[in-house]
Amino acid sequence: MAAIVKRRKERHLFAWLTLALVALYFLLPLVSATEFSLRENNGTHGLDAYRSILQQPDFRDVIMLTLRLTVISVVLSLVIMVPTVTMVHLGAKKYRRLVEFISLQPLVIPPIVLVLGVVNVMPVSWLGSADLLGFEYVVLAMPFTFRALDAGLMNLDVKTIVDAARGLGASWLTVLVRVVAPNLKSGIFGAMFLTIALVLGEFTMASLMLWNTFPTWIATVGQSDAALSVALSVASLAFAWVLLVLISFADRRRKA
Amino acid sequence: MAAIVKRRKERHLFAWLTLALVALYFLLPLVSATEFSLRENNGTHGLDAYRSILQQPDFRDVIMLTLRLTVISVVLSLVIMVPTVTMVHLGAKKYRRLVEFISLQPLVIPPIVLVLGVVNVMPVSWLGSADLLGFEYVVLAMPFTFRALDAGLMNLDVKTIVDAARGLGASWLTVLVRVVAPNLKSGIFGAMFLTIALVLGEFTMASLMLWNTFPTWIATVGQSDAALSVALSVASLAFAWVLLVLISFADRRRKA
Amino acid sequence: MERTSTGVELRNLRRTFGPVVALDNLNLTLQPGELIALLGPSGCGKTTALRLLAGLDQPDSGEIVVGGKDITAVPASKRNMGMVFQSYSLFPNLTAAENVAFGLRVRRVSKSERLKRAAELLELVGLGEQRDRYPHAMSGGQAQRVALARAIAVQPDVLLLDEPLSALDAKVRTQLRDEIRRLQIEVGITTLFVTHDQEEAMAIADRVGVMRAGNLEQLDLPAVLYARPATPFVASFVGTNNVLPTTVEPNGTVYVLGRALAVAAGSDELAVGQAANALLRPESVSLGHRDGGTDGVAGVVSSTSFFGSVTRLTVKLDAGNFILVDMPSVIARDFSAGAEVLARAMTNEVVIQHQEAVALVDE
Amino acid sequence: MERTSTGVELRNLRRTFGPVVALDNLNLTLQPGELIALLGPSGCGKTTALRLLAGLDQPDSGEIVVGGKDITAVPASKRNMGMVFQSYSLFPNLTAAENVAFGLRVRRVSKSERLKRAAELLELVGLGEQRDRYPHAMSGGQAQRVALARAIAVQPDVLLLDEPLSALDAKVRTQLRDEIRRLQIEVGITTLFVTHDQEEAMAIADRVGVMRAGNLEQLDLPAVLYARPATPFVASFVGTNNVLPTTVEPNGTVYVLGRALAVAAGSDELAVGQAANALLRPESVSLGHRDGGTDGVAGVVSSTSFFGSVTRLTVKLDAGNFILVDMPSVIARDFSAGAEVLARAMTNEVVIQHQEAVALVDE
Repeated sequence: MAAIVKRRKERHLFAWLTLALVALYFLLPLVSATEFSLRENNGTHGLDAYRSILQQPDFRDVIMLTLRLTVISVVLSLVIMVPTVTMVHLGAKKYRRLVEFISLQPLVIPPIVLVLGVVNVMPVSWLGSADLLGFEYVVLAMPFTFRALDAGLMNLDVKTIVDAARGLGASWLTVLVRVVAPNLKSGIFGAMFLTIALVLGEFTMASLMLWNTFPTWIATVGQSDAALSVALSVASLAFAWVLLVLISFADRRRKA
Repeated sequence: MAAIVKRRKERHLFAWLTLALVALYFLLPLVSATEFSLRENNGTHGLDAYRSILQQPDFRDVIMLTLRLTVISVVLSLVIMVPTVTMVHLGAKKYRRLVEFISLQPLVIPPIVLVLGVVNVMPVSWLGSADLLGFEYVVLAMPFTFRALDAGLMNLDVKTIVDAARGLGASWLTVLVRVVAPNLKSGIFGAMFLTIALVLGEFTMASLMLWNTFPTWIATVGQSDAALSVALSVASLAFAWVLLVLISFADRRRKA
Repeated sequence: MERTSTGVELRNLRRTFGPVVALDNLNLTLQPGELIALLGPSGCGKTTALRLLAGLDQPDSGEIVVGGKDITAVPASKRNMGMVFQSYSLFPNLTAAENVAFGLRVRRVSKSERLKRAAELLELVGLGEQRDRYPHAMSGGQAQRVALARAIAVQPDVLLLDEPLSALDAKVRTQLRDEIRRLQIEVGITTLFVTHDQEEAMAIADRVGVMRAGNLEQLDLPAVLYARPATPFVASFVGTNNVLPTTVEPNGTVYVLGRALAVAAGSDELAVGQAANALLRPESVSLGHRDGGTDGVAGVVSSTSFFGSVTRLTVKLDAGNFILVDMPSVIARDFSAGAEVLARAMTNEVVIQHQEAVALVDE
Repeated sequence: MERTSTGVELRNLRRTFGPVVALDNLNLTLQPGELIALLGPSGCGKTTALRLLAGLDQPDSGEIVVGGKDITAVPASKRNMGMVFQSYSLFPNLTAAENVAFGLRVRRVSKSERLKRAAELLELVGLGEQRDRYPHAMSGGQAQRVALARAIAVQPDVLLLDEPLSALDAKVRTQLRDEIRRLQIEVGITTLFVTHDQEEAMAIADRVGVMRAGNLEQLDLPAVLYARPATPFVASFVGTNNVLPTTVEPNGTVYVLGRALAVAAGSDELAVGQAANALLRPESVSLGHRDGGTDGVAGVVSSTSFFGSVTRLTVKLDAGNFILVDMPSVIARDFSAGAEVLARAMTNEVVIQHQEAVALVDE
């Protein structure tokens, strides 16, 4: 008897061990980075680096630009992707492969190609606007937004629910706003979160298009003050985590 | 009667129009970039830029390093992720949220934090090896490999199939190799493809760790010869597309 | 609750999906207040017919007339239909009451009025207490009850039920089936019920339409379908049949289990001397002990299945094939597994089919 | 194909999942070659019992003995069991024949030998022609047939069937049920069949075990379960019942539909004067026309359901409640909807339950 229970326990132990190893893979660098950001000149540890964040001269400009890009990317992503992915689930399967292929492109197309392409095609007057970068972020976020919304709709049997709503007299707009969106909450949250994470982390595109966003700023600052740069990264990470937890919480409440 | 058929056609038209718009979003920059790479000094178009790729002095070194990193990342990704994701599907749902959270971390943790962490933690002797970058790519690819394998297993009812195989006398290893892996082919292909795309496109990490991989090389080259750099990007994109089509083909054959 | 019922007419409906003809010139009339069940294997077009009537799909040609008005070109949201689906179609973000009230909300009924009506309807389907529950906290049977209440809430002209019971457990399935019928009669609503389960169709409907490959093969009272099937397909799809090989005799009869039987209406037209399959109902076979007589075909009881008042025996004939025999459980006690028996046809006519006719075993 | 059958003994099996007791001290003996069906609502522990026997799960305590050997600690892959699951469990990357041969391949049987055996077994389940088909090209019924062949291929000690029919269409369900039974008798294999469908359990099994909340409430022949249920739960779960409110009389009888009936075994113990529910089978009610006599309780036929040889009538009693009445279809023709009737109990004893007993309507 004891042998059986032990066997079951061993299997659980194995599972947890694997998880712990994977977690370690991330935790080690994180801990080390945090430790690094807390180092002070005199060899002790403290919050100096974090305090100096707020004193940086262009802090406000960078934050405002990043926020603006975030809002543009999130709103535009949802407006484009929610109806598109819903359509994929409602329509014939043949659309699916195509839309999935398109949505994967940003992982495949090197950012430099996108940037050069945009710069070549766009009217010069548009190039002065940071909003263009927001549009690019919508594209870059597509692999994530597509997957998040797609997974959300998978759980939903959206075809039946949409049919039911239409049968009850709802217009297409009512269907999208009153039926699909509220039940896709977790997918929408996921898409929002991933888009925000992208904007907070994207370096290549922003630096190629010469905008001073949060990530490029971190890199610039890092060249003069490594501790400050790492402190900024840790802070942005903490911010992203808070978002993740909030989303996961909202998601769980819905299901409870 | 005609009115009805017309209504159905209009709905299809709307669907295709949306798709076309999204596709355009990508195609425009691509076409423009390709055009740019074909420009020649005398104002005509030609393949000069592509021809000069092979004549670059460090071409062979860069390709070999990138290939090595690709193989390390792909193999290690599969060895770590296939059993982990299978376990998530077999085990209690409680693992799922945790593993998903962990796998999302690379999207959230800025690369600079990871790099600094790694540099701080690793023994100095390891830092000289490019393999370390391969390990980092495994981590960076995790959000994609997890999703790809997860989606593959969703289609499978893996629990029942594993139970069936065990009941027929198969050992755990046999189950993984003979039952799970062959049926997860499309998920595994997907994970492989996304990992390869990542290695072929990742710039930040490689440049921060001072390795001359394909993407960093493109950037370096681009500083001296923009046309050559774009030609390289277009070539790598074409390579990725060929991969995508091959995978999609293998995947379709399985289902036919 | 009382209201006037509406008649429905489907005229020459045709719907193709690429090369597949899902519906091939369907004509069907539902009398006001009538419940018609469309019965057939998957892919026979029954669900297509229902979706056309709901407006969730458009026909290639043909007309849909409800209450005397041609609504063929009216979109789904403007038709006044109530629909229940096979899979659970409740809106997961709404409570039971909010689900029921959804159609009224779309129709801009005031909040107090629609909550009152939702409460009434939930009471009607026996879920008055569950009003504030969310769908995920309900069992399958409860969810389908709420879906039913939601469909009726808008006082639809026609109630459309698309295999509403097939995802439910056996016990709940029969209970809800009887309840739907009770409710349908009480509300007096014209209803189209689509199912692949012949027992379900026969049990619930005023008339049953048997469909096959886009065509309506027969539309009639359940008892008529069972006793006088119009086509071999109907004969084999409705009820259980023993398929017994035989040959057409010169006088037009066939020998089945040792007796000459007349060929019934609904049979394939076969020439004298041609090989045929006779379709014999399990309750049309009688058994006697072998030592008790010489009449009938010899066999051995191989197993018995108890169905309450009736018991079904499986008999292996000496020729090697198996037949099913239904008899009252009281009598069946005399025949346990291993008993040597004589089987005899207990009917005067029998449906015959071409032997090459595709068996309906399993599409 | 002939082989000696193995007996199975489950002794004091207990399995908990956290605070949930899935199985609470289960004792069950299968005779060699016997088919026992475990019947119960979802969550009653029937599937847990089967998984413990298969070795796919381990008990907290208790022993599993197969063929006289304690295999409690033997892992699933070393037990010799054949299993068929509810959902399609075929390996999608293998053909029908390769699926059937999988267990033999694991046992290192030579390729020619295992292909030969796979062909034989596919023949046995009527799919000889489909040998090279892949699972996705098969219907649900075919897939489950292949799964059955795969389970039998390894010549298992015990065949374990976990709701193998519940995902199938009604027509295929009954056909495959009969076939499984036929095959099981032919091969002579000891079989445990788990289902929530009481008709299925009764029809297929030598003995049926009714489970509830981790306990085996009764294990007996189908006819005994039906006629003499040991507990009120068994009485209400097995077969269809009319639930009629009544009161215990001083002489220990109860009045049901105008007649004094004895309280049957399996009833709740109730004191004189206590309110009770009587469970009356639909076939234990007889109907007469109201103008034909004065005996019985008055009501009106509200609908009729045709089941082939039997017809079920729903009667609304004047008191407002509904009862179901089963009668031969020949007789039922006299009672169409709207007919005024008198209903009368046609049995001498009846099972009664506490009125507060939870109705089994829908878990």
